[in-house]
Amino acid sequence: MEIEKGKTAKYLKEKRPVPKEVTEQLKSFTKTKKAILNALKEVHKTIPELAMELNMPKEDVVYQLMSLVKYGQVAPDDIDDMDEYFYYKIKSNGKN
Amino acid sequence: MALGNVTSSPKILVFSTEKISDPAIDMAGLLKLHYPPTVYTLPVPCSSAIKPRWILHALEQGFDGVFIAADGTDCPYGESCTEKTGAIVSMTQQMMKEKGMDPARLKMAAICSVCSEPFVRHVKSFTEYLSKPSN
Amino acid sequence: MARINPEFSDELKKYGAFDANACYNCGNCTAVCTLSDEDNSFPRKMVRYSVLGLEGEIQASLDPWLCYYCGECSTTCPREANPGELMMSLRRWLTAQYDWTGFSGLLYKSLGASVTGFLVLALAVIAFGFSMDFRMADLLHYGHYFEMGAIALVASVILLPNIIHMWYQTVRKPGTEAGLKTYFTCLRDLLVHMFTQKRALGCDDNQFRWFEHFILVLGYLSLLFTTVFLDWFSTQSMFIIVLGYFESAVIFVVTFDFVRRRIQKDHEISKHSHSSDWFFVVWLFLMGLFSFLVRLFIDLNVLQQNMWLFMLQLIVLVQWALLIVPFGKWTHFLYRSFAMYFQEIKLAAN
Amino acid sequence: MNKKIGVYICHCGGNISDYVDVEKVRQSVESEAGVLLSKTTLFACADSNQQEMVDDIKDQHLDGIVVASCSPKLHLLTFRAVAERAGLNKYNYVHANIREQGSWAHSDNKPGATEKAIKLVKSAIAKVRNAEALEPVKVESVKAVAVIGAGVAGMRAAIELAEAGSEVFLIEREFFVGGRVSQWDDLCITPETGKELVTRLYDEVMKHKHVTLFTGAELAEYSGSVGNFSLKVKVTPRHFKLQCDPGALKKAIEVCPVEVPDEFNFNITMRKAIYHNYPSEYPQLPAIDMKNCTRCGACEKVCDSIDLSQKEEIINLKVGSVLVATGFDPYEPKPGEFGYGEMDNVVTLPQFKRIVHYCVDKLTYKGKEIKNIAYIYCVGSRQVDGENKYCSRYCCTSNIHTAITVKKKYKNIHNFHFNRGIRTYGKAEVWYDESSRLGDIYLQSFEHDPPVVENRNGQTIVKIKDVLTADKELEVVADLVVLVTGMVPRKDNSIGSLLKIPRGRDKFFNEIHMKLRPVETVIDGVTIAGAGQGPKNIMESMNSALAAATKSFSLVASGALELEPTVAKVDTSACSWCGKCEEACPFSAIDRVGQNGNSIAHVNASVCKGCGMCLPVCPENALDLIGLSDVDMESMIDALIPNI
Amino acid sequence: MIMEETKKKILEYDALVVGGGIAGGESALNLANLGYQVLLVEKDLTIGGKMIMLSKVFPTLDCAACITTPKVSEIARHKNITILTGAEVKKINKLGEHRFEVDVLQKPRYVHVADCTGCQLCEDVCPVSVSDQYQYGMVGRKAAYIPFSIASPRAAAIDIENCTLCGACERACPTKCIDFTQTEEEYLVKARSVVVATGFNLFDPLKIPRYGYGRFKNIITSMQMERQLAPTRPFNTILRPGDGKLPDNIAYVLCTGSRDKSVGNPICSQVCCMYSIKQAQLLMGALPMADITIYYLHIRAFGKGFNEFYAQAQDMGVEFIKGKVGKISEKENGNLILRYEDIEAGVVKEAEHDMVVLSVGILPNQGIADVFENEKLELDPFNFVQQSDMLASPAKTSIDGVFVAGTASGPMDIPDSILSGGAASAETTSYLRRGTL
Repeated sequence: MEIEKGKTAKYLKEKRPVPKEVTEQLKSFTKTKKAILNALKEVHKTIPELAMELNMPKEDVVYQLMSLVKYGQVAPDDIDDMDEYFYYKIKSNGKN
Repeated sequence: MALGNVTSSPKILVFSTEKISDPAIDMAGLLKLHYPPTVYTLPVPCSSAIKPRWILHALEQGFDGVFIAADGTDCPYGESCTEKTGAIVSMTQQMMKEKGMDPARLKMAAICSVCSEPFVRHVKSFTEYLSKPSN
Repeated sequence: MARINPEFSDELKKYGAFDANACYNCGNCTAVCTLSDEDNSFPRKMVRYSVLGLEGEIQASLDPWLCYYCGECSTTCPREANPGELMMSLRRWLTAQYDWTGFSGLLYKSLGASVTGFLVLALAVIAFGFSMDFRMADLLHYGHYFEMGAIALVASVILLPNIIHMWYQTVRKPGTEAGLKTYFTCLRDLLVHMFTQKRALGCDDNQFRWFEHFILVLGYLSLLFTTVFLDWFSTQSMFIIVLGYFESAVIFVVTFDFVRRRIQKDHEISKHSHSSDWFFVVWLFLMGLFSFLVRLFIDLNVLQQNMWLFMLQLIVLVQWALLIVPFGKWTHFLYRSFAMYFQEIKLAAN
Repeated sequence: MNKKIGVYICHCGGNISDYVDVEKVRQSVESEAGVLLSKTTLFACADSNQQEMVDDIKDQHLDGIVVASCSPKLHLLTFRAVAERAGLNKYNYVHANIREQGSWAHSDNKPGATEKAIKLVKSAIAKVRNAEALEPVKVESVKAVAVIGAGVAGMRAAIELAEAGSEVFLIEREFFVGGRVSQWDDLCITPETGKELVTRLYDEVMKHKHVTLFTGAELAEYSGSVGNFSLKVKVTPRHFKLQCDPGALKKAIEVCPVEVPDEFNFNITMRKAIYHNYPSEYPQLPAIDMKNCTRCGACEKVCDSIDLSQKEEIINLKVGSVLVATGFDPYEPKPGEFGYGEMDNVVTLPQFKRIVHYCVDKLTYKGKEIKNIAYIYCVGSRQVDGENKYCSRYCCTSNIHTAITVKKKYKNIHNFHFNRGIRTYGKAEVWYDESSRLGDIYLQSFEHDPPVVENRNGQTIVKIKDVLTADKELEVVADLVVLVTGMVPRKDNSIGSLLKIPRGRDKFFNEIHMKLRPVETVIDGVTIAGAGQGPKNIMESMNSALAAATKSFSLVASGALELEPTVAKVDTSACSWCGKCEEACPFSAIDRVGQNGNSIAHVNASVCKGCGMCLPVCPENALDLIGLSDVDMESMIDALIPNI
Repeated sequence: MIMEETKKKILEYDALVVGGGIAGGESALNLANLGYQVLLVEKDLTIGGKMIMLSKVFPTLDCAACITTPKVSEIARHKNITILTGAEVKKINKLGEHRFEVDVLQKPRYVHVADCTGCQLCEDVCPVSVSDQYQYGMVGRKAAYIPFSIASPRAAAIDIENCTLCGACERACPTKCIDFTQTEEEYLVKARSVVVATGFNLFDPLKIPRYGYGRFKNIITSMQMERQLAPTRPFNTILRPGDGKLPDNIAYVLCTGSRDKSVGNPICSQVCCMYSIKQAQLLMGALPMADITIYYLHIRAFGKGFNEFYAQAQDMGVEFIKGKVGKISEKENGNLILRYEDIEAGVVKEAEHDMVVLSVGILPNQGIADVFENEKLELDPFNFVQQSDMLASPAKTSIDGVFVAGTASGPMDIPDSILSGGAASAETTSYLRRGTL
C-alpha cells in the first residue's frame, strides 16, 4: 500500500471520518474569527468594546482574541487612558 | 583627565574573582541591589593575579577608578592571597603616585561569596568619591 | 491576662463536643457562616475559647445562641474539627451554667441521670394514678391542673432566675450599661425571634428547615395554649377540638421528620445526636401523637377502656414539663430568643 | 586572530530583554571587527537554539563565538558543549554576563543596562578575537573518595560509593559514628529509632571491604586538586586495645575520678573520662577522652585493655574527590534567652529528647514531676533581631512528634506549643493534626512580640500575646519549658576553612547552584551533603548524600579527568630566574630549570592551579596565564572603556 | 517468539525511566553519564515536565526555562538515552531480579520528528482552533501545533481528535514530515531496572464550589498565573481572563485543596506558599502599581533561603493576611469579593479584588501503581508511591529494582526533586551493579 507523501490526510479520512463536533467547532471558530477581524477592520478596540459590539461574553472575546494574537492576526496596541484595557488592531499581513 | 569627560557617572573597573567575589556580584544582580551601570567587572581566578600594568592601563585609558573585589581569607588558593593582593595594591598605588594619579582611584576590599550588599556599598561609595569635583 | 485551662475541653466533651481541638484556626468556619458578621464573628472564636478553656469568655458570650446550626462550617472544615457541633455543645454547657439548680448539667452529662429522672417521674405518675384508682375524670382534671401548675412553677422558679442569670453573665457582668428604655424598645426583637426564629432564615441551607421549625414552634405553642387554657381534652367546642387535632398532628408529623433525619444522618446537623436531642424530638413526637390519640379516644368514647393511653400521655407530659422544659433542650428556644434580645440591647447600648 | 565570530544575545525570556534593548546591543556589535553574524535569541540555552548555533558554526565556519546571557556559572559548560559538538575548540567561546551583571543589576536604569551590555559584549568579542584553541590538561584520577563525617549522611554516601566501585575513606572526628542521629530516639517518619538506623548503616559500612573507617580522626592537611587530592589525617588513639572485657571496663569506668558533662546527652548528665555513649554503640569499643583525663592511671590497674601509651598517628591518603557531610550543631541559646541557663526548668529540644529517653513511666526533671510542658519554637531560627534569619526546617515536625510521644508515653501531660506559625510541611502535616486532636494547645506569637518566660512566686509562667485569639494575652503555668532550637552550622569550621568551601548567607556550606549543581561546591572535586549544607531532615539528608555520592563517583569513575588549561606560562626569552615566582606559588608548581646555560622558571602544568599569583611578582613580566594574557586583558579593558 | 508479539518492537535497556520531568530527567542523565543505556518514556509530547512550563523559580528567581532547557537538551542529545514522547507505559512485569518486561504504547504524532524543522508553517495554515492545554485553556492552539517554543523535541504534532483532516498542513510542510498514516507503536521493553518519576497532578478547584472557580472568570489557578508570567506566556501581559483588563489588585488563596480534609487531602503541598510568594514578587515587577494580597494559614518558608525570600516579599509590600478564604462571590464588574476571617483581629471581613489566584495543591499522579502486574507497587496513605526505606534509602519502593524519584513519592520543591532524582539514580546504579557482579 503506497500512499503519496504530502497527501496522507485523505487516506486517514477514509479510515476515520471526522466527527461532527469537530467540523461544527471549526465553523463556529471561523465565524467568530471573521466577526472579530471585521470589527477591528476600521479602528482598534478594547475587549469590552468588542464584546459589546459582537454581543459576546467578554471572557469568550478574551479567549478568541488572544488566540488570534497568538496566530499573528491581531496585535495589541496602546492601552486606554485608565491603564485598564489594551486596544487591539489587525496585524497587517502578518508583518507588524 | 576625567575633567573633560561629560558622562554623568564615574567609570569603575572591578576585578572580581571567579569563585568568590564574582558570585557575590552575580547575587547582587539576583537580589536587584542596584549599583551604577558604569561599573564593569572582569573576573580573574584570584585577586593576587592582577598585574599592576592592567590597572594602570585601565586608568590611563579612561577608567576613573579600579576596584579589586578580593577573595580575602576565603581564597581557594591559599591564605596568602590577601597579603599578596595588598602588596599589588600598594605597589600599584606607588606607581600611580609617580604618574601623578590619585592613589585613591584604586581601591580594594575583600568580598566574600555572599557579600553582595557590601559590594554594592563599596562601589557606591567609591562612585561617590570619584564623582567629587576635586577628583 | 487569661490563664489557659486544657482540662476544659474534656469537660465539654461530656456535653457532646468532639474534635474541636483539631482546629488549626484558619477561620474558614467563620468565613462561610452567613450569620457571622463583624460584630459577632463565630464560630472560630468559640472554638478557640473552648480549646483554651476560657470559661469566663464563653459565659459572657452570646455567640453560641446566635448560631442556628446549618452545618456549613462543619462540612467545609479543613480539619474536620466540627465547629457546628461544638457550638451545639456550648449551648448545652451554657444552659447548664445558667441553671441555678445544677440539674441541667447533670442531665446533659449523664445519660444515667436522665434515664433515672424519666423513670422516677413515670413511676410517680403511675403511683399518682394508682392513688386515684385510675379514675378518668379525676385524672383528666388533675392532669389539666398539673399543666397549669407546672408551667407556673417552672417559669417562675427555674426559667426566670436562669434568664436573669444569663442576663447577668452576658450583659451586666461584661459591663453593658443600658437604660430601661432600651430594654423596652428591644422587646420587639425578643418576641419576633421567639415566635419566628427569623434569624435562621439567614442560614445558607434550605429554607424548608426553617419552615418546619417555624410551624413546629407555632404548633407547639398553640397546642399548649389549646390544652391549658382552652381545655382541649374537656371542651365541647368543635372548633377547639379540630384545632387541637390539627396542632397535635403538626407536631408529630414534623417531629417524625426530625427523628427520621436524625436516624438517617443525611444532613450535617443531624449527624451527631446527643441524648438530649433524642429526648427532645422523641418526647415532642410522643406528646403530639399521644395528645392526638387521647382526644381521638375521647371522641370515639374508648378512652375509658384504654386508660393506659392516657397514663402514657400523662407520663410523657410530666417528663416533658419537669425535665425537658426546665433543664433540657427546650430551654434553647428561650435562651436563643433572649440572646437576640440581649444582643440588641448590647448593640443599642454601645 | 579570529575573524569569523558569531555573537548570540539572549533575551532570557524577558529577564534580559525587559531591561536591555537586545536588538540595540546586536546592532552595536554587528560591525565589530571579526563579527560575521550576530543574532538575538529567546533562550540561548534552549535545545533548538543550541542546534542553530551548531549549524551556524558548521555552515559559516565560525572560528569563535560569544554568548551574552546569564552568568557563566550557569551555562558556561552548556555552551562549551555546543562548541565542541560543532567541532569548534571550546576555548574559542567567550561568555558575556549581561543578566546578573547587566539587566538584573541595573533594572532601574534601562539605557544604562543596555550601554553596559554593549560594552560587555564588545569586551567578550575582543577576547574571542585573541582566543586560541586550547587543550584541557589531562590528569589521572584516583579512584577513591574521602567522606568527611560518619553521620548518617556520610555513612550512606560511603556505602553508595563503595557499591558503585570506589575506594572510600570515611573520616569521623568523634570516637563513635552516627553523629546527631545517634542522639535521637524515635524518628518520626518510621518506627525506627536513631540508634537502629545508625546500627543498620554501620553494619552495612563494615560489610564493604572498600570502606575504611577512621574514628577520632581529623583532616589535618589537604593539597592537590580534583582527581588527585593528598590528605593528611590525624588519628587520635582511643587508648583501648581491640578486645575489652566488659567487667573490667565497668570497673575502669567506676574508678575513673574525672567527671565531665556528657555531650552525648547534651550535658544533662555526667560521664567519666572513659566513656561510651550508649550500649552497643559503634564502634563497640570505649574511648578515653584525653582532654579531660588526668592520667592518674587508676583505670589501667583494673583493665588490661587500656593503653595510655597509644600515640597519635598521621595517615596519608590519596583521593580523587572529597565529600563533606559534617552535619550541624543544635543552636545553643544565649544565657537568659527565654530563661535558659537562669531557670532550672528551661531546656532545649535536644536535651528534652534525652530526658524523655531516660524517663520510663513518669516524666521527671531534676526530681520534679512534669505535667505541663511549654514549647517555645524558633529559638535560634527566624530571628527578628539576631543574625539567623533562616528557618531550620526540621524543628516544628520534630518537636510535635516529641510532644506526641510524651503525651502517649506518660499520663496527664499537657503540651503547650508557643509557635510562630507551624511549618509541618508535606506529609508531616498529619503529625500536627494528630497532636492537635490529642489536645495539644497551639499558641502563636507575633513576629516582634515573642513569648515571655518568667518566674512568679516560684512558678514558671509563659506569657504570650496570641495571634490566634485576636491578640489576647494568655498565660500558662509550665513545669518545664522546652526551647525548640534550630540548626546552626558546626561551631568548628576547621574542615570548611581547610577546604575553602564558601558559605551562604545562613553560614552553611554553599552549593554552586541550588538546582543545577546542588551538591557541588566551587572547589572542584569537593561535594557537600547533609545538614552541613543547610537544615534538612534525615530523608532529605539521605537524598543529598546519595546525589553527592553520585557526583563524587562520576569524578573518579573513569580514572581520568580533564582540567582547565588556564595555567601559568613562562616567556622563556624574558625570564632570568630570580625565584620570586617560585616563592609566590602556593602549590610548588614552579621549578628552576636550566636552558642554554641559564636558569629559568618552569611551570608544572598538572600541579599549577591557574591562580596567577606568580604573575604580578615577576619583575620581567615573563609570566602569563593562558587565556588571560596581557593582550587579552588589555583588549578587554579597551573594549570596556567609555565612549569609544 | 509468539506470533502475535512480532508486531511489537523489542528494545533492551539498563534502566527504564517513567516520566520525563525534572526528576526523571536528572535520574536518566546521571545513569547515562555512568554509561548505562536508558529509555525515557514520557506521556506528554515534550519532556521537561511541569517545570519547563513555569516562569521563575524560588527563592533565586532564576527563570525555570534557563535551568530546564539546557538539562532537557542534554538529555535529548545524550547518546545513552532514548526518549519516547507521547508514550505510555501500559504494563510492567518483573520476571526476576534485573528482568523487567514492559509494554509501552506510543501514540502517533502524525509527524516525523526527525524531519520536522519546527518552522510552524503547518500551524499557520491549520484552520482549527481548540483550547491550548499548555496554556491551561487560556488561549487556543491549532490542531497542527508545536506545544510551545521551548518544547523538546521542538516538533509539530497533530491533535487528531480535533483535526478536520483538511490536509492543509501537509501541503504547507516544506519537509513533508507530516504523515497521517502513522499508527500506534507498541514496544516490548526489556529493562534491568525501573525508575518511577511520574510527578504529580494539580488539585482541581472545581471541587470547591464555594470558591466559584469556573463560574467566575477572573479566578484562575496558580498554574494559569504561572503561565501568564512565563516567557512563553499566552497573553502579551498579565490580563484578567474575564475581560482582558490589567489587574491591579490580585489576591492569592493559599491551601486551595491542601491541608483540607473536606476535599480529601490532609497534607501540605509544600510548594504553594513559596510559589505564591514568588509570583507575588514577579507581579510586583510586571505590574508596579498592583496590590498583591496573600491569604494564608501558615507560611511554609522552610527551605534554604525561603524565609529570607518571604521577608523580602513583605519588604516589597506584598500584603499577608492570616485567614483562610471561606467563599468568593462575584460583582457585576467582574471583581471578586473574598470573605475570610482576619485571624489577627478575630473578625470576619470581606475584601474586593479584581483577580484571584487559587494556589492549588499537589496531588498524586496515581496511575502508575496499576501498571505493575505481578508485584505490587505500594502506595502511601495519600496515594503517593510508598518509600519502603524512607530513612536510609529514600528512593526504594516496595519492589526491588523499582525506584522512585521526585514528586511521585510526595510533594516537594525543585531542589528536592533534583536531589531525589540523584538519589534514585544512585540506588539504580548499585542495583544494576549487583546484577553484574
